[in-house]
Amino acid sequence: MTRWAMAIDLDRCTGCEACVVACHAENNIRLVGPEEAARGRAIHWLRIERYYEGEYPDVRVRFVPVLCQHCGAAPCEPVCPVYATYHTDEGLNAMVYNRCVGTRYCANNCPYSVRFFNWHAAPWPDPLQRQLNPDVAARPAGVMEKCTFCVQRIQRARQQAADEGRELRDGEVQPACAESCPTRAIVFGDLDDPDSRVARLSRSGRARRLLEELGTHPAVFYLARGARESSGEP
Amino acid sequence: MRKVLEHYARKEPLQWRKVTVLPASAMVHFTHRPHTRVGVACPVCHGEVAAMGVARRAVALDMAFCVACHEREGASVDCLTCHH
Amino acid sequence: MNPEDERLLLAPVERGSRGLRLGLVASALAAGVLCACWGYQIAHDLGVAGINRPVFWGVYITNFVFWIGISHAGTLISAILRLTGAEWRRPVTRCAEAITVFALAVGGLFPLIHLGRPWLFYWLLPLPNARGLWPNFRSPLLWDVTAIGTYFLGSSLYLFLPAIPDLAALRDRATGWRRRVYTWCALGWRGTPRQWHALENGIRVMAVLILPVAVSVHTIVSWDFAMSLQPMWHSTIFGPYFVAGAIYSGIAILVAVMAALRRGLGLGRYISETVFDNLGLLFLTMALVWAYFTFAEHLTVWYGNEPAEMAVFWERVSGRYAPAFWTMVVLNFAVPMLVLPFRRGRRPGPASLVAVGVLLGMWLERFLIIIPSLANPRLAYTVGRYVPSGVEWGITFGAFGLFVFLYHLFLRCVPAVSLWEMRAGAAAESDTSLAPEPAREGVR
Amino acid sequence: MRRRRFLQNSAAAAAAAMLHACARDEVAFIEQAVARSPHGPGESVWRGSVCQQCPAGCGVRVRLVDGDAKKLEGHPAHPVNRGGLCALGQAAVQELYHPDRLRGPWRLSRGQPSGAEPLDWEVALEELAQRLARAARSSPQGVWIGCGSVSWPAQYLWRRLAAALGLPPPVRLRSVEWEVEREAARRLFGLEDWPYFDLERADLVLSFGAPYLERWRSPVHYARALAEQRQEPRSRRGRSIHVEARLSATAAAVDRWIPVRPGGEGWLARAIARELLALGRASERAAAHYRRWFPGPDPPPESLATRCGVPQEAIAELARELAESERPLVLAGGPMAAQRHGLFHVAAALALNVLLGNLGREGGVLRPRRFDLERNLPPAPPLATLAAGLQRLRGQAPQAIVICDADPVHMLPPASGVEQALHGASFVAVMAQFLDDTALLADLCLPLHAPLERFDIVEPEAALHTAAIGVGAPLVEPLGATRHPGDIALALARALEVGEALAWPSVGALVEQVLQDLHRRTAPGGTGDFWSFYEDVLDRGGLWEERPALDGLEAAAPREPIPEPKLDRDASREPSLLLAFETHVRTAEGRGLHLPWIQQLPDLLSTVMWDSWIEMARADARRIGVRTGDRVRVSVEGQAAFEAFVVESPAAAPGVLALPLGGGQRDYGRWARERGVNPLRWLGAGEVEGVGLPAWGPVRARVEAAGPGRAALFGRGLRAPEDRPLRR
Repeated sequence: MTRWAMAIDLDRCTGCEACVVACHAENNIRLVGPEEAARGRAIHWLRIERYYEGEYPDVRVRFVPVLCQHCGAAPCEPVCPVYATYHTDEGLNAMVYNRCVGTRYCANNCPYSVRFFNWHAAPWPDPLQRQLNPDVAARPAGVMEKCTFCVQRIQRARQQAADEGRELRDGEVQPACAESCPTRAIVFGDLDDPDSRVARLSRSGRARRLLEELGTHPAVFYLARGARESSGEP
Repeated sequence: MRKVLEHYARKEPLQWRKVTVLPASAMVHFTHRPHTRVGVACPVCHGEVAAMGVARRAVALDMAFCVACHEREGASVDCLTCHH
Repeated sequence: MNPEDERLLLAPVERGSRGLRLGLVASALAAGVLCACWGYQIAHDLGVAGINRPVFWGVYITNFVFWIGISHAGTLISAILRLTGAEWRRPVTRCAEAITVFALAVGGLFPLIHLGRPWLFYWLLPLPNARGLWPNFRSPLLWDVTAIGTYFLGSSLYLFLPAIPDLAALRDRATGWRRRVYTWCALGWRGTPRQWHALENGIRVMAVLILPVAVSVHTIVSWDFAMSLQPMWHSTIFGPYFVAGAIYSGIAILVAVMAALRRGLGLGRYISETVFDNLGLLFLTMALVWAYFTFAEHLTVWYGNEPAEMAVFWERVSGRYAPAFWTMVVLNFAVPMLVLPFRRGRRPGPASLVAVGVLLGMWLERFLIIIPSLANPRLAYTVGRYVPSGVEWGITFGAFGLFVFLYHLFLRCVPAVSLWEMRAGAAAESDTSLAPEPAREGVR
Repeated sequence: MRRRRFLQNSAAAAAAAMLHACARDEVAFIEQAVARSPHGPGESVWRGSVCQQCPAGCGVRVRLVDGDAKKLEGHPAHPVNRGGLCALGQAAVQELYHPDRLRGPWRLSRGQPSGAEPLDWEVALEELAQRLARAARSSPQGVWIGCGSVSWPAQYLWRRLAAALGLPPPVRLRSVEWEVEREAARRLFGLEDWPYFDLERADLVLSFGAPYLERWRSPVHYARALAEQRQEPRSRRGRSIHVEARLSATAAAVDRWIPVRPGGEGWLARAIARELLALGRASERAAAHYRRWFPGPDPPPESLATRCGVPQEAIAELARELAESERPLVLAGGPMAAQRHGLFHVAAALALNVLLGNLGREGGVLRPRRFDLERNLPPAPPLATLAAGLQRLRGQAPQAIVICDADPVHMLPPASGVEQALHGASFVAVMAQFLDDTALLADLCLPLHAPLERFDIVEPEAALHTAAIGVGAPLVEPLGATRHPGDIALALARALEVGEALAWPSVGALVEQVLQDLHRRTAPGGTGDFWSFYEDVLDRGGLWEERPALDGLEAAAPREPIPEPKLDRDASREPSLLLAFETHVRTAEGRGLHLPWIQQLPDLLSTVMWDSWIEMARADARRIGVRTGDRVRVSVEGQAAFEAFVVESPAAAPGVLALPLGGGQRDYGRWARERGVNPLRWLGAGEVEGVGLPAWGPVRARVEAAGPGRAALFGRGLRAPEDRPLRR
């Protein structure tokens, strides 16, 4: 069985936000203009949270790239009245746009605030629509959306592997954020394969999960900043 | 056939019309490849095109049709298989 | 109960009045605002509302909780009063039960208004479909649909059953198309002992059944919040807290409506100061219960000092929402405590003023439960803000209009005070045998 | 199958007709797709290319579906970016399909909205040729050509054209700090190029102002190098320290930020040098060099500490860390280079490398390696430096100005005189993809191909220790009637009858010739077939050496001292200091802000979207009664200047205001028009000493509240809940 997971090395992340734009380019995320953005409607499936510690002149900053954590016990899933969001066999937190009626309960119950709502339909002034990824549905107004771990890439890679009559290889599936990352801070793979890179990183002494204490069992592991020699990493 | 010849005479490409359409609003991602790979015959979805005078849509391509076949053939019925 | 009483009580139904007609038109216009705003919102998507990320729920859900809370006025109170045989209930029950039905109708609209794709609301119902998909019974929203649906059905019945004899009386007096309608509504009521017996049984059964349903409804509404992980939502006492708040706001609207009926329809003789005095005591009790829950809720959070919860706590108590919070405390606690303990304070005038204040305060309470929690999520980066838009205010205003409109319609159709119950009460008092025997026994 | 074959045939017959067909009905769509996609409609094809969003020259792979570009990814094997691609690079595909791209030549009337009229290419080129010829006849010095294109063929062909017409060489249009950093490299290392900083193998990286994780050389390359420096395959984690007046994203991402007084960077470097010399870390030769670059007497330590705003003990500690480090490395640059004493700041910092003896060593400063593309081509004089070009502009008002692929009006301070010259010239032609601030002032506007629509070669300016070029071929149909700037030069050469000097029929032919030459040189003995080599290069999107080399680098013999700032007392009575900074996507050039993906990208630290903002300390904000999101009016040196949003930052120094570069375009498409503020318009500050370019940098300013505003902030929370101070 496959269980998709991600490891993000905070010691490598420089907060360049390449992943954020890559995500937009891959997933047809709608354009939100300045007025709407000022009203809190901007959509970024992936964001770099920055937290200040201390005051000038002794300031430190922490970056945390936050995306859907694809929780093993996702609080968003049971509350959806129409099963528009549910857990797949492969550990993905699925979001089915067709099924969504827009109660936005899932978003309220997400402790990571990674779910977004289509307050309006997407405008794609011609010829901007020519860039749209044909593998990803353009969402209508009134439905939720969020990071899918680039499920379209998973499907594509799986078809490719099936065509070639083989299993998926570790590292063959890369979500857009991981592929764009200049520092290779994002690693994606199958947690059930003990030899995959992500599985090995998840066992590192530096590995933590976000708001783990809530019992959500996130599938995203964060590797803390600092030396890795004592962390038992490969 | 006369129409085809007329087009040929005018050196214009034939104006094919798509009869088997999944609207974008269905938000379905269909590819032929996985279906042909496991040997789903074309007429299952397209009807007996060879026997048609005028091509027309043979099957109501709604979700019930897809799901029924997927269940029958043991293919995935996970929503994300087609909707993403 | 003399013909004079009957004439007075039936006057709004049979003749109406200028005031009633004016009220009907004005409230219809206000309800029109709701329709216009909702239509605009459907045409231009939910984005015309002020809700955003992370405040995904705003004034619409506030209104939903508020109106569902209001609905506890009637049925619950009238059922309790009936079952405990409180005599002073007689002029109260009908208009209280009507409040329930119409508040539910208005409150039930809000989940629809708030949906991203309202035309698909039927997906929340367990209907068979070609895709073989069921709704998710684990979702508190589905519990909501079930509970509110049941409550609406039950309280409609509970309003309708005791109205049958009055409808029959109206049938007997009406002519033309009205007569046909009343005939249909009265279900062939002739006032035979068998019918009285059945009615009395029905009312008693409904009164018993409706109580747990009413309690469950607001409990489940509270679970919409309590089942989630949001700071200051995930609380075990939310069920009773919400029920207490619901009854509190329910009594408030009951007091306000009865004061209005008393004045507007000149029903002072029936809805007497005694009624207000009794209701006022109940009102005071609920004020204390509500204050107790609110205090307990905030004290435990403050003492626990959990960072994510404290962010919400401070936002309410001393931050952006502090003015609303302290207004709520004054209206819901300070004012009732200063007025209601005194007999003079429980007279219709002051009591109804307090009631209007409590209604506003309870609306703020719902707002303060929903918005600060959403605006302060666990990952503090995403702190949000929320300013309701014109459309949201329009719909909020229109909802009151719709409620008043429905109530006016009701007043034009059915007497606001139950004729036969008053008659039965009067009979019981003078111990004459005008009223049928079973009614006295059963429906006290 | 038969139907598809049939479709292919009919498509082939119709291909010519379809090329510019705008009708996108389903049939045409399918046929186009079948004709161009080898795998049939809806299938993805990946092709190599090169990114031209900045001069770094990253290799990219382009995903094409049915003839449209869908997605860009970094090329995993390209030595500049090794698979990564930054935000701006990702967004190039949105630029390609921007609805406001120029799609045909226009006659404009110098910023007047009326009188714009579309032209045919023949007419436009004819007019440009005549104007150039006339101006060249009256005075060759009266023609001023500026070139900002990162495309090597564009540069080469325009240099070649200018030479053939007897005109002065085109002027390199780059930002001021770019030129100052380059001048510092020339003076210290004798390079007419960038040195390569071997960050990956350094164990202690000290950077002065250089935003190398955001917008400096190649941020993708250096970010990767930093990540590797911290981890694989080292046994010990390397460390990084950043010196800057403001907490930039680079300062936030490295291990430690040392705030300095604005304008104190050079003095901190001098203070460290003093300690290093005292510790005896420097060789005698290096010390001698240093003394000749900075001949003035060292100010006493306490004075140095005051000037840079860093405590004496911290300076000594820093120097000790550097001295004890095995492979220390010092970088310098960024907006501080454009200050009046920018050359001093950059040179004083870079000179530490000489003292630390890391030139030409692993983990140090290396000589860059390049393919000499022009070795076997007809010679063309190099581009003139910006300083020389601006001097010529000021000396004599040019008759005709031609600008190629740059927006000098936006990216240079007004003191550069470019805008005045454009107003004064009798003819201005601008080649651009968008109607930018410079194109607005043109008489003639010639639209350019987007990079994915054209043949190109880009030499990575990042300057690596591996020689590399990026090669692009047309991968998508041009959106409109646009051209390659090099093809425009070729067409002009033919029209002006100097065709024999520029004998290539097209840029594609030039690219092919260069690749033939490289094939001969890189595959000795002519092994391998050229066409398979050519296909391979186009497919990979470039050509590069597989292994890095360690080329020696020596300090240049000092010819003249670096000018040191004199201590002038600050006479201004304005309370605050206003400085400008760069971010990942906000640069002096302003490139990328016309794209929604970039505009809506939350700034990493302030989280502002869609606008410029003023960053200030909370105490300063409270003093004038504003909070994050409110508007303030800013006046500079007593002159009312502009309005902007306030963002409070816990990292802002009291009394210092900071404003991002890049905004404030007058046009540049619907998403950039009149959005934000261009600080360069207000921050003019004399001349960069020793370089002769208009300086911009901290100026004295005053802010006052201007009412509430609606700022678009993505993350309003500054601190994690557990870090919030306890409230009682």
